[in-house]
Amino acid sequence: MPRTVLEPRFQVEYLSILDSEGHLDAALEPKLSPDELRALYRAMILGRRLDERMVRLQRQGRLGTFAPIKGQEASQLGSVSTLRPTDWMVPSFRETAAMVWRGWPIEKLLLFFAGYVEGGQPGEGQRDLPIAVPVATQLPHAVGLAYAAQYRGEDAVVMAYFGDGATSEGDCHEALNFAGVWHVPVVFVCQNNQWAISVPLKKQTHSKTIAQKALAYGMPGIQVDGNDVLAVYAAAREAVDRARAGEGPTLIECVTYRLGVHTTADDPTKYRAEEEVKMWEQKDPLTRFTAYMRQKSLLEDGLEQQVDEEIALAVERFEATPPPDPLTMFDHLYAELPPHLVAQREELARRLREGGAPEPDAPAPTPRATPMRGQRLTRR
Amino acid sequence: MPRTVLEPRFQVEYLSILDSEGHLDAALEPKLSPDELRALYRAMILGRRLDERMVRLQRQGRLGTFAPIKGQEASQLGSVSTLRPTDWMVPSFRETAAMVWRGWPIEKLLLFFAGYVEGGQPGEGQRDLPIAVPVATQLPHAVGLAYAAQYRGEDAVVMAYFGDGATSEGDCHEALNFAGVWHVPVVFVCQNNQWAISVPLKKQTHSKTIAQKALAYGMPGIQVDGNDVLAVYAAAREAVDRARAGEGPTLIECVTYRLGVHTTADDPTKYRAEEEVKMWEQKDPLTRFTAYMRQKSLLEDGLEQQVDEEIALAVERFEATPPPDPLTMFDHLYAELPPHLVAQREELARRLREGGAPEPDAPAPTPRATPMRGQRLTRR
Amino acid sequence: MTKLNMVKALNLALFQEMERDPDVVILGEDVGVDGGVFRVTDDLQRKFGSQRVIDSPLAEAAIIGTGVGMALYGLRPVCEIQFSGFAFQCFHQIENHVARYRLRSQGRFACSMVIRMPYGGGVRALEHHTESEEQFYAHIPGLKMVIPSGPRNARALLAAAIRDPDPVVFFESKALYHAAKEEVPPESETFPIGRAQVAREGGDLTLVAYGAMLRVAREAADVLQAEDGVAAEVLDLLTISPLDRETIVASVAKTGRAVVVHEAPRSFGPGAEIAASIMEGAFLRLEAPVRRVAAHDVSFVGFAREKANVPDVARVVAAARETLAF
Amino acid sequence: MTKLNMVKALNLALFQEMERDPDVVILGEDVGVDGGVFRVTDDLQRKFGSQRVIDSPLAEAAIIGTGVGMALYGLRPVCEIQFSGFAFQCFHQIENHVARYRLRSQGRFACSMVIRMPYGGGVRALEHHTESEEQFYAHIPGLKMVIPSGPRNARALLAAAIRDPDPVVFFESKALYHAAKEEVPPESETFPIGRAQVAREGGDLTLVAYGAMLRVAREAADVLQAEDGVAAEVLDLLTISPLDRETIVASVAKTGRAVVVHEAPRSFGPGAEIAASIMEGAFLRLEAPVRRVAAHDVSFVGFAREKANVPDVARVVAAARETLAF
Ligand SMILES: Cc1ncc(C[n+]2csc(CCOP(=O)(O)OP(=O)(O)O)c2C)c(N)n1
Ligand SMILES: Cc1ncc(C[n+]2csc(CCOP(=O)(O)OP(=O)(O)O)c2C)c(N)n1
Ligand SMILES: [Mg+2]
Ligand SMILES: [Mg+2]
Repeated sequence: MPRTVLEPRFQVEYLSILDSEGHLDAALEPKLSPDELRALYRAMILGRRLDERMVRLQRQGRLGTFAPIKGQEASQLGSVSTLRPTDWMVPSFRETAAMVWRGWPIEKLLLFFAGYVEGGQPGEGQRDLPIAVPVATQLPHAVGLAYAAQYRGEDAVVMAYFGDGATSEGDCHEALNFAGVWHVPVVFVCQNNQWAISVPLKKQTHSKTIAQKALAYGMPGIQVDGNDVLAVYAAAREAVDRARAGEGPTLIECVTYRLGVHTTADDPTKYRAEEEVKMWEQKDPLTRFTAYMRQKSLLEDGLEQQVDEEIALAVERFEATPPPDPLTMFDHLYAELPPHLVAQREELARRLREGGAPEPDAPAPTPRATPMRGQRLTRR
Repeated sequence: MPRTVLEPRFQVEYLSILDSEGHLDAALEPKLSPDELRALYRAMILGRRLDERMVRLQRQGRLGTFAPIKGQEASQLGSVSTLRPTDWMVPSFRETAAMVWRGWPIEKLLLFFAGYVEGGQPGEGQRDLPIAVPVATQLPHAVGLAYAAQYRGEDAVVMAYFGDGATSEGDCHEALNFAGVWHVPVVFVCQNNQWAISVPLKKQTHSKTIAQKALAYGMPGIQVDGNDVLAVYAAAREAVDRARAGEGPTLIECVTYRLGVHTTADDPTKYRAEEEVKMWEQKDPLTRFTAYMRQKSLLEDGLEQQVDEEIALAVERFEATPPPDPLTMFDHLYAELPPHLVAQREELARRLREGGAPEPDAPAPTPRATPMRGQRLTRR
Repeated sequence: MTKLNMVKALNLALFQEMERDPDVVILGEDVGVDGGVFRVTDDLQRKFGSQRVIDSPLAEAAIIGTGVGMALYGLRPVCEIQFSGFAFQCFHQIENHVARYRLRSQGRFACSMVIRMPYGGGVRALEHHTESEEQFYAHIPGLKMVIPSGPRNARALLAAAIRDPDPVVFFESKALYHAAKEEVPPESETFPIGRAQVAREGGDLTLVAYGAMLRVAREAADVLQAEDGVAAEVLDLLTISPLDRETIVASVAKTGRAVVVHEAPRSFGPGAEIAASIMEGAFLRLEAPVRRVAAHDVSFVGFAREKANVPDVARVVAAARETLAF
Repeated sequence: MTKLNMVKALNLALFQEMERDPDVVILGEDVGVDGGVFRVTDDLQRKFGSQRVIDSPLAEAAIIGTGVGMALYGLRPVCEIQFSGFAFQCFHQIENHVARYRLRSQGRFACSMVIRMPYGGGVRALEHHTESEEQFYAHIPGLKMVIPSGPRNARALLAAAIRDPDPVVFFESKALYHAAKEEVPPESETFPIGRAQVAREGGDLTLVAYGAMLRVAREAADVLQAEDGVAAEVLDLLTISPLDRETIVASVAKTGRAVVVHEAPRSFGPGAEIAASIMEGAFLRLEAPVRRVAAHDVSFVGFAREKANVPDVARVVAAARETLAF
């Protein structure tokens, strides 16, 4: 049946600059200074090493469940590094590397995953939201922040992270739609790591790309090689600049892969083939970026040891955290404690005084297995 | 910045067969028999006349709030008429004409809007869901029905209705996404009547069409002239056939206009210009279809009177409805009444016996204003 | 003093708060040009512009979710959900985020926002347009839940809610919107959130009510006075959560008897908490079990049967008499 | 008889119900290949195919909403919500539709479906992975709300829920999943929904509990017996709604004293309904106010502080002693 085709027709672009063979498209290479490149590279190494350390801490029972980032360093750092401190960063639950870049102390992140609410506290004036556990629910917050920035006449940009699975949630749709209508400065960064726990992308959506979902909101969408830190940077740079210039939101799909477990409670051998992982290991964002840095003669000696030391010091500080005071659980619920909570707090205080209350459950910083190098027992 | 453009590129088509000037694209004209055309035409007249009658009933206080359909008859009937009785119809709250086509007795619809829960009861074996008031929430139901049909190996197709405003809801997105992934036989019919109460389409979404939202779900989408019953029929026919053949879901955007109030509680002069309404009155789906029928010599004498009589008889039956028995409010909550509700029912029964309970509020069938022609007082 | 109905009184509160504080913004479906389907935001967009009075797309979760983002930035969003029956669409944003942001960020961020919605029956409406869902919000730690009973306290409590550092869910009875006019002082006024009011003093029995049920309780007290010579004390909760247990318990400690009235379904409803709190606080003074007069445990009855479902004066009087005769 | 933990017992119920009735389908995030993040649906997709055990996209509202559609068609969907903390995403589908479809269609359609979800603390988990939200479902007319306390009743109640003509929200305590093994008969077994069980008889005091708190109540009863010579009767509710008031009231009419224990926050929680129902049903037998031992009214405390928040044996014993000494 012949019909009119509506204009404009739609298209989605794919961006890759530094591929897994190390080939560089010099015309597209972003103009980053050696210092900027070194900082980015260091952050990627730190992201990887911290992740590995955290998995060990978790296995020793010193952290609760958390979501490792291995393989997604380029997606996170290529994008977050385009932000200014006055911009906002809205994470999901798998942005450790990006959060460290934004200034979250490592020991705070460890505390967070050790079950301390203190770990969720952003620094004074820090324009980062804490980790959001319910998938996609943080995306409308990003749009609201961007609206407020525009309302106040400030040029802050908001960058929001989410996964491929998150695109199925109603909140993701509503957030993108509001951002489109309000034309606010948000950059939506979808880390398409191919899996939502055990569910592969093809069971998540029938659309070929996530980038094309932008068409539903009259918003530019682009797909980038998410293991190519230069491509992610370039796409994010453009989107951030456009947002700051008042030209509205962008959806960036970073095609990447979660090389490790979904969370430390997950067993990926149940649902995915070893070969697939192997295949993606060939595309490791670190390998590629290391080759690039080597070629530019920007590799620093001893970087890994430096980074490991930084991590070790943070773990020490984490372990030195005093056991939590149960009474502070009431502290930040309301601006002022209402009477019924004053009563509940008093009752708990009485129980604590009388020894009737259980030991504060501080299993976290306390090593459960044999102490490791650079680790000491919790001070009490 | 040059980049690779991903294939395939996307496009959305627009379908129009009989335009508001009465021009017919004979090549696209669907092959409907004279009887089929007459049935369709009669349903459109009935839809229009019933709507007008219902507005009057509401103004007299004999119905509560309801949503008139004036202007959307072609969108509803062009689509619903492609279904078999064994197919499923999933309405929103503005599908009076489609519901009557599907066999809902008019007096039942009147009862529904008169505050009688009885009015929501589909006929025995009727494959229609009752009216869904919360916007977009019915769409996942449609997908579930379609899944179940496929699961059972039955070739039933599901047609689901919703408005332009509904496309903003998370449920709409989730339903379309599930339908895409599951590849189930659903036809999504969006009646884009330009307004969601006072909110115009451009404040609803930044995408140029609703049809293009299908691209986000890897699903075919088409935009049709929703005031052109032949175009709606053709697009729906194709989508229904495709669905029945196991070729998955389709999104159809019917571009139409709500000529009347949003609901009888609404005052559109607050938010839209008289000229806009005038402009759309030129495109009235009835005028156009009448001209077509005249040209085909299919117009029947006395059709309007016939239809009015049918409506009048239904209104009589509606008015003859006995006042509701309050005790039946417990009837269909659970398959079997649990003890606490048995107690509540008994308590209410006692109050009713002792005269302590208020008169059943049966303001509905009871005329509040001067009785009209063809109307009599409720039998009690 | 001018006499205003509740719609106008709420509109006045919004207007004055917006004048006072440029961070106050309004967000919701049809709140702008249309002035809200009940006209509570009437004329505000004309006065303050479409950047401050925002006609949102039709999506409750994003209304609340973007409201959260605005609040985290420092604005004071007043979100309208068109009917309380549609607030379950955003319930996850309310429970997961609105109620928790201060806690989660350990005080760095706050969700100082108001979520307004019309609730309750009495207006011949469709399904999801007549329900009373206060219980769901009252059980969420971190929220405050307010239900005014008349134009003056509606205005004063809405102003207080907007200034409150914590998130407030604000229910407005549709039945009360145009029910009666009341003197409302022209200058700005706030009432404290968390405080119940003694709407009528009495020593024989305590009637606890709020929202549209206050009138029912008051009239029941009139009947009891006139027909039985019983002096009922009537409490108007105004805030459901945090519940003013002190005022409730003090009254029942005096009267020894209580009847709680609400439009929400009875089981696991707000009356249960009130009854349990009375038992805990005034057990030895109780002469009779606390009675609950509530809607039946039925989700929807249709307006043709609504009067038989929602508490009325006769039911409250009957419950009071049984309590007195216990 | 085989000894099974609760995960295996639930898996057995699902397996047997799927064998029995081809209309039973399973739907949720990661329920297929992965067997559910807690392995409750382990191996079922291999046995019954991916059309019957469906790995859905990540969207709770659509999981429930499509489940509704399947149920209306006549299937018996068992929907899994991965954690109860994420069920507010589909709360509108549950409240607006699951609970109402039989009523709305006046009996033509029914939502015979089960909504399973893990709830509660005790597993060192993140926010939204430790909460107890039963109150929200208990207050919705049209639903049934079940919480088993051990492998055997979990299995028998899940089978009953799947066969029930009405929608059942089925909470599974994460803390109990691997807590203990119990003899579970190999042949299919159902327990009646709506019926509480006397888990231990006693005449001095009634402890009302359910889910993971049953163990706490039982151990408190042991302590009371051993240290105070007090015979506590322990009730295991099993069904929260419809609440088995008859069994509760009968017990308290006998003992005159009651303590209710739950993991949900205290205010406006399930304990309020239980306390109010006891007062209504056994007022003249009550020797002391019904006490509630519950989590504090705090949304999230982090697992480092969790033990100080969730009721433990010492708190229940202390509350029981105060009740006995009243
Ligand atoms: C609303 C909600 N539903 C379910 C979960 C449980 N859950 C946590 S992560 C996850 C998968 C997320 O997939 P994706 O968005 O692709 O992010 P990724 O984990 O791959 O980074 C699920 C189902 C959750 N946290 N929130
Ligand atoms: C979830 C929900 N939110 C709000 C409403 C109130 N409401 C009823 S109809 C409507 C507008 C619907 O617009 P659209 O989808 O375009 O359908 P139309 O009314 O134009 O047919 C609104 C906001 C509702 N019924 N449900
Ligand atoms: Mg993923
Ligand atoms: Mg519309």
